[in-house]
Amino acid sequence: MSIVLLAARVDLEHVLIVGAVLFAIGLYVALSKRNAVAVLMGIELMLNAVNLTFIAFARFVESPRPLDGHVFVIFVITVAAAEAAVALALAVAVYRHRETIDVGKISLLRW
Amino acid sequence: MAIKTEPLVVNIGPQHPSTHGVFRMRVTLDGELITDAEMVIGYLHRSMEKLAEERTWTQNIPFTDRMDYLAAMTGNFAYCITVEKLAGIEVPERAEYLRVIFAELQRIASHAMANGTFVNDCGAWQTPLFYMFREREKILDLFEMTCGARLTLNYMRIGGVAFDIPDEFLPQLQLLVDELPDRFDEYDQLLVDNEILLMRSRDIGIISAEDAMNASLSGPMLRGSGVAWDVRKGDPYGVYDRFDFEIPVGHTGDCFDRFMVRMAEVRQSLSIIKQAMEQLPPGNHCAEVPLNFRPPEGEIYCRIESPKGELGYYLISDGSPFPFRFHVRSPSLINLSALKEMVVGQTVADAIVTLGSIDINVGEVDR
Amino acid sequence: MSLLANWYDFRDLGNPVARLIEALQDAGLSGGWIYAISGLLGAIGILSFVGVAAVINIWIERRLIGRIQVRRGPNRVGPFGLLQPVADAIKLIQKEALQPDNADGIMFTLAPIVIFIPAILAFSVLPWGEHMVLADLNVGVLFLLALSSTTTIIIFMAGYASNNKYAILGSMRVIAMLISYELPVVLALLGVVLFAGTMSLTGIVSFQETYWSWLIFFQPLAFLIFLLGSTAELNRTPADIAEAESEIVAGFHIEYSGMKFGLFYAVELVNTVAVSAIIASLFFGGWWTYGLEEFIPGWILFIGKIYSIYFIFIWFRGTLPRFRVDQLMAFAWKVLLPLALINAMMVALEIFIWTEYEISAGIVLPIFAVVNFALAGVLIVGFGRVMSRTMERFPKLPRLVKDIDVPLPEPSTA
Amino acid sequence: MDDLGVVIAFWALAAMTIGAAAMLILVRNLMHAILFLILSFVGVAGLYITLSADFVAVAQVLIYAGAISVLMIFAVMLTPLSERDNSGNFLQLPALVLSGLVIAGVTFVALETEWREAGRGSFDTTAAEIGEALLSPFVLPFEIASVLLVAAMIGAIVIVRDD
Repeated sequence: MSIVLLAARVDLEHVLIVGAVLFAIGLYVALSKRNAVAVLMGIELMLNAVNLTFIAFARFVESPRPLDGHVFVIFVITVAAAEAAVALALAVAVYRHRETIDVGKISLLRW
Repeated sequence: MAIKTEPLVVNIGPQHPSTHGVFRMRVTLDGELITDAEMVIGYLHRSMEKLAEERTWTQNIPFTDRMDYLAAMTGNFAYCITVEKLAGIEVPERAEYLRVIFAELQRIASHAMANGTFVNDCGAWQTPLFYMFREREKILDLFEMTCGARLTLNYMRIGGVAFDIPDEFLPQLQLLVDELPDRFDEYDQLLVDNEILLMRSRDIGIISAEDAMNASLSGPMLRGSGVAWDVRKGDPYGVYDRFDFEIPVGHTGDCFDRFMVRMAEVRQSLSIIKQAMEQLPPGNHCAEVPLNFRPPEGEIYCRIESPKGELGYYLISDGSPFPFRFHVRSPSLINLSALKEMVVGQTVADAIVTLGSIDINVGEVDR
Repeated sequence: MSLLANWYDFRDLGNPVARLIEALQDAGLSGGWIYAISGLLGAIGILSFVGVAAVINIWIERRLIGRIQVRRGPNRVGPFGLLQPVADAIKLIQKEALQPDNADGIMFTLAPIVIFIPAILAFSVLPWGEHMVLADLNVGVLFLLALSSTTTIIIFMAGYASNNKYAILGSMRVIAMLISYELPVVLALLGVVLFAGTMSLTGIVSFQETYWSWLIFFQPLAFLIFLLGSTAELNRTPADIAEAESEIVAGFHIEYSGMKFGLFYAVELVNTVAVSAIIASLFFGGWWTYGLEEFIPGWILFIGKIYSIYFIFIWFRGTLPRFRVDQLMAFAWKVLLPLALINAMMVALEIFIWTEYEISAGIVLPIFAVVNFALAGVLIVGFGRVMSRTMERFPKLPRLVKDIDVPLPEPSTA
Repeated sequence: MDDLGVVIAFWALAAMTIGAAAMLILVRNLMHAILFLILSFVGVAGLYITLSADFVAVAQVLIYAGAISVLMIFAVMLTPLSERDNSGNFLQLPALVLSGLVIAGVTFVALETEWREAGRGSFDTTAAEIGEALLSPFVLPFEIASVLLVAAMIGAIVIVRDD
């Protein structure tokens, strides 16, 4: 019952916890998947979690310029788009040269 | 270093809206580019050449309808002219003129159909096809008026034609001949001035004059490549040497040239029809041919210019009422043989346009 | 009860709803409930329009295409063939919804259902009348663009799940095409948004009302770019390369049969209506028609405008052949995108002049209209010249030859 | 944020987002994973709306669900079928532990910190203010972002170009 009451409203803490769970899933995906595209998906998920907390802080926390959080998110989305383009181009290039996009098998920089 | 991709093998046909029947093309694709193509024919094989050996010379005429069913008159014409030459039958003057009129009408109908479906293959949503159908319909009405049939006509006989034309035929034909040039001007406006159609068909499916001759192409395919060859002029049959007409010849041999050659040939056909109407003599419409018709022993090859190209019949007679050998040189089949060279290296979309510009009729390809 | 007093006043269907909300507030309901009830009413209104439109449009489209193609179109079922869509629907429902053996079951089933979501959501931000808007988002235009970009994924889902080579070809075409066409469309809408100074569709309509002029007079180039770009986004001729009847048979929905196919068919019509409605609100004043809405209900005018623009799409479909994929891409990147960029820059300059020097709208707007029309004309003609330089503008007609000029073969003898 | 409807929407969307993200770990087919990722992106966009950030929400759908996922689909379609699995590597257990630690740590911090919460309602119009913010205080990052995008575009083209 107390959990239901806890969930009956949305405060900063709740959004932060949702963001944390999302971030953790993204982290797990990014660390544990073989496929380079899957790794990228994990990274995007982590970026989304961070964006969510930005928006949450903008919404709930006292600030002289509350919309700066939104502006940050816009920048993060921009950077994420650029990053995705480059990362996927890299994945394609790596596949072209080594015929695999399994990040475990790409051992070029391993010492 | 290109990305290593897996080739995609796609069956175009036999059930495909743009293969004009049950023709199948097995293409290997790299993305959208065709790297290899294989023609598969035979889905409509009806064994006509063999069946014809079991039937009398006259009974074989309906088979010729059903080969190129979009140009049944020319099939009739080619067969009858071959048998007449084999047996040395003199055809009455009036019948010769009627044959020319009907063959040219059939050419217009067939070209209308070919160009309509060609634009359809370019992606127009059937509109040009329906307009072309409208013109073809009027020609079919004339056929119906004369012989009762519209598609598989079985109109010509050995020695002439089956029926004389009815009285109201010539006025109706005059109306049509007067009306069609305006109509085709309109289609020129709609189609030839259309930038998208130009983009889709120009410099697509090019075949050079030399290749076209080496591949033994004929008809608009050959003329589109810039070779001025027409059986009606080069090897005149019937009364074609009495008419004054011109051969439209393309420049580069692309799909657009073939399309335009057909458009121009319609006008030449109309001019032939006009001249034939003026010169049409009175008289008998069919020579006397015995019911138990047995041509003398011998063999013959005779050809005419069908809408699709050089349509030839090779017949051997052993003096019996049945042909010993009945072979057709069908223009659709031989024009189709150049398709592989034309489509390899193009995209799928262009391959469809190229196939449309060849104007095959699977009934004639497979026989 | 004020709610019942003017029930016959159908000029603005928003008024009865507003009174209903007032009545509910008087009754002491909480905000959430009122929100839910009014939203439900609006949703019912929109869904009934969309449902009727999807059915009627089948008839309209087939009849009009029939007229364009010198035939009659459906005229057997019911008066003027009006019940033809019903017959079609009955036929489609009866048919078995086949599913290929190796298809991706869930995605295959889900795609035709999910594709309706963006199509219907697009109607929610449209202003149907003065107070008739379900969700007056202040980012309405951007919302519409976001919806159209999600359609791409769903079409890809359908094509990928079908496990068919034609379907894969079709869906890869769709993705490549929609990505290319998003840019000119966004830039064309940027011109409109800059001019109106708001992204809310209600705001754009009221801007046109305030300055007593439809936006097409200020943004002719944006209108053309948006119209051509949206034919590509809608998969309609001349840009229907994803379906490409004559090439890849039906593209991404080749494996769909029965009502699953029917849903794709319906969503195409609904999307076309949605885009027509967007064009009507952005460029043709939405419900506002130079004071005519005082006499005729605004929503009827709006529907009239929607169908006028829908007619253009049908006309395109009935007349034009299809582009090839690379030509379509080249058209987007080489023609539409530069034009859209120039247009956006021009609008920015004009708005800068307008706001910075505080010139009155009466003087400056007619000048802008003339300048923009001239610019559109010059750009279109100029681009036509530049682009056609690579190709001879007029095709070479076949030359007419009197005699054959190839060596004669041996004449055939008996 | 006490309006019941918004609270219900928030939790439903949060469940959808996290559920879809969790499916990312479980599904075998990479293409399904991308579709779940898109669902997750859309869920996050919904969460933004409940937090009254509508411009960011629409931008999220436009760019994440509309563009980045399409890029991913392209990348997957360019690789052969044998590469399209979604299996894990030897780091699964450490990753699980690390993820658990992240959740625990952030939850602890979120619950224990005294946030200076403002009793602010939802924002009215965010688009115009964001635009002004981008072009007055953040104009330098804004320009740099555009340079970054151009650089990324050129870089991506250079990387995948045929030599």
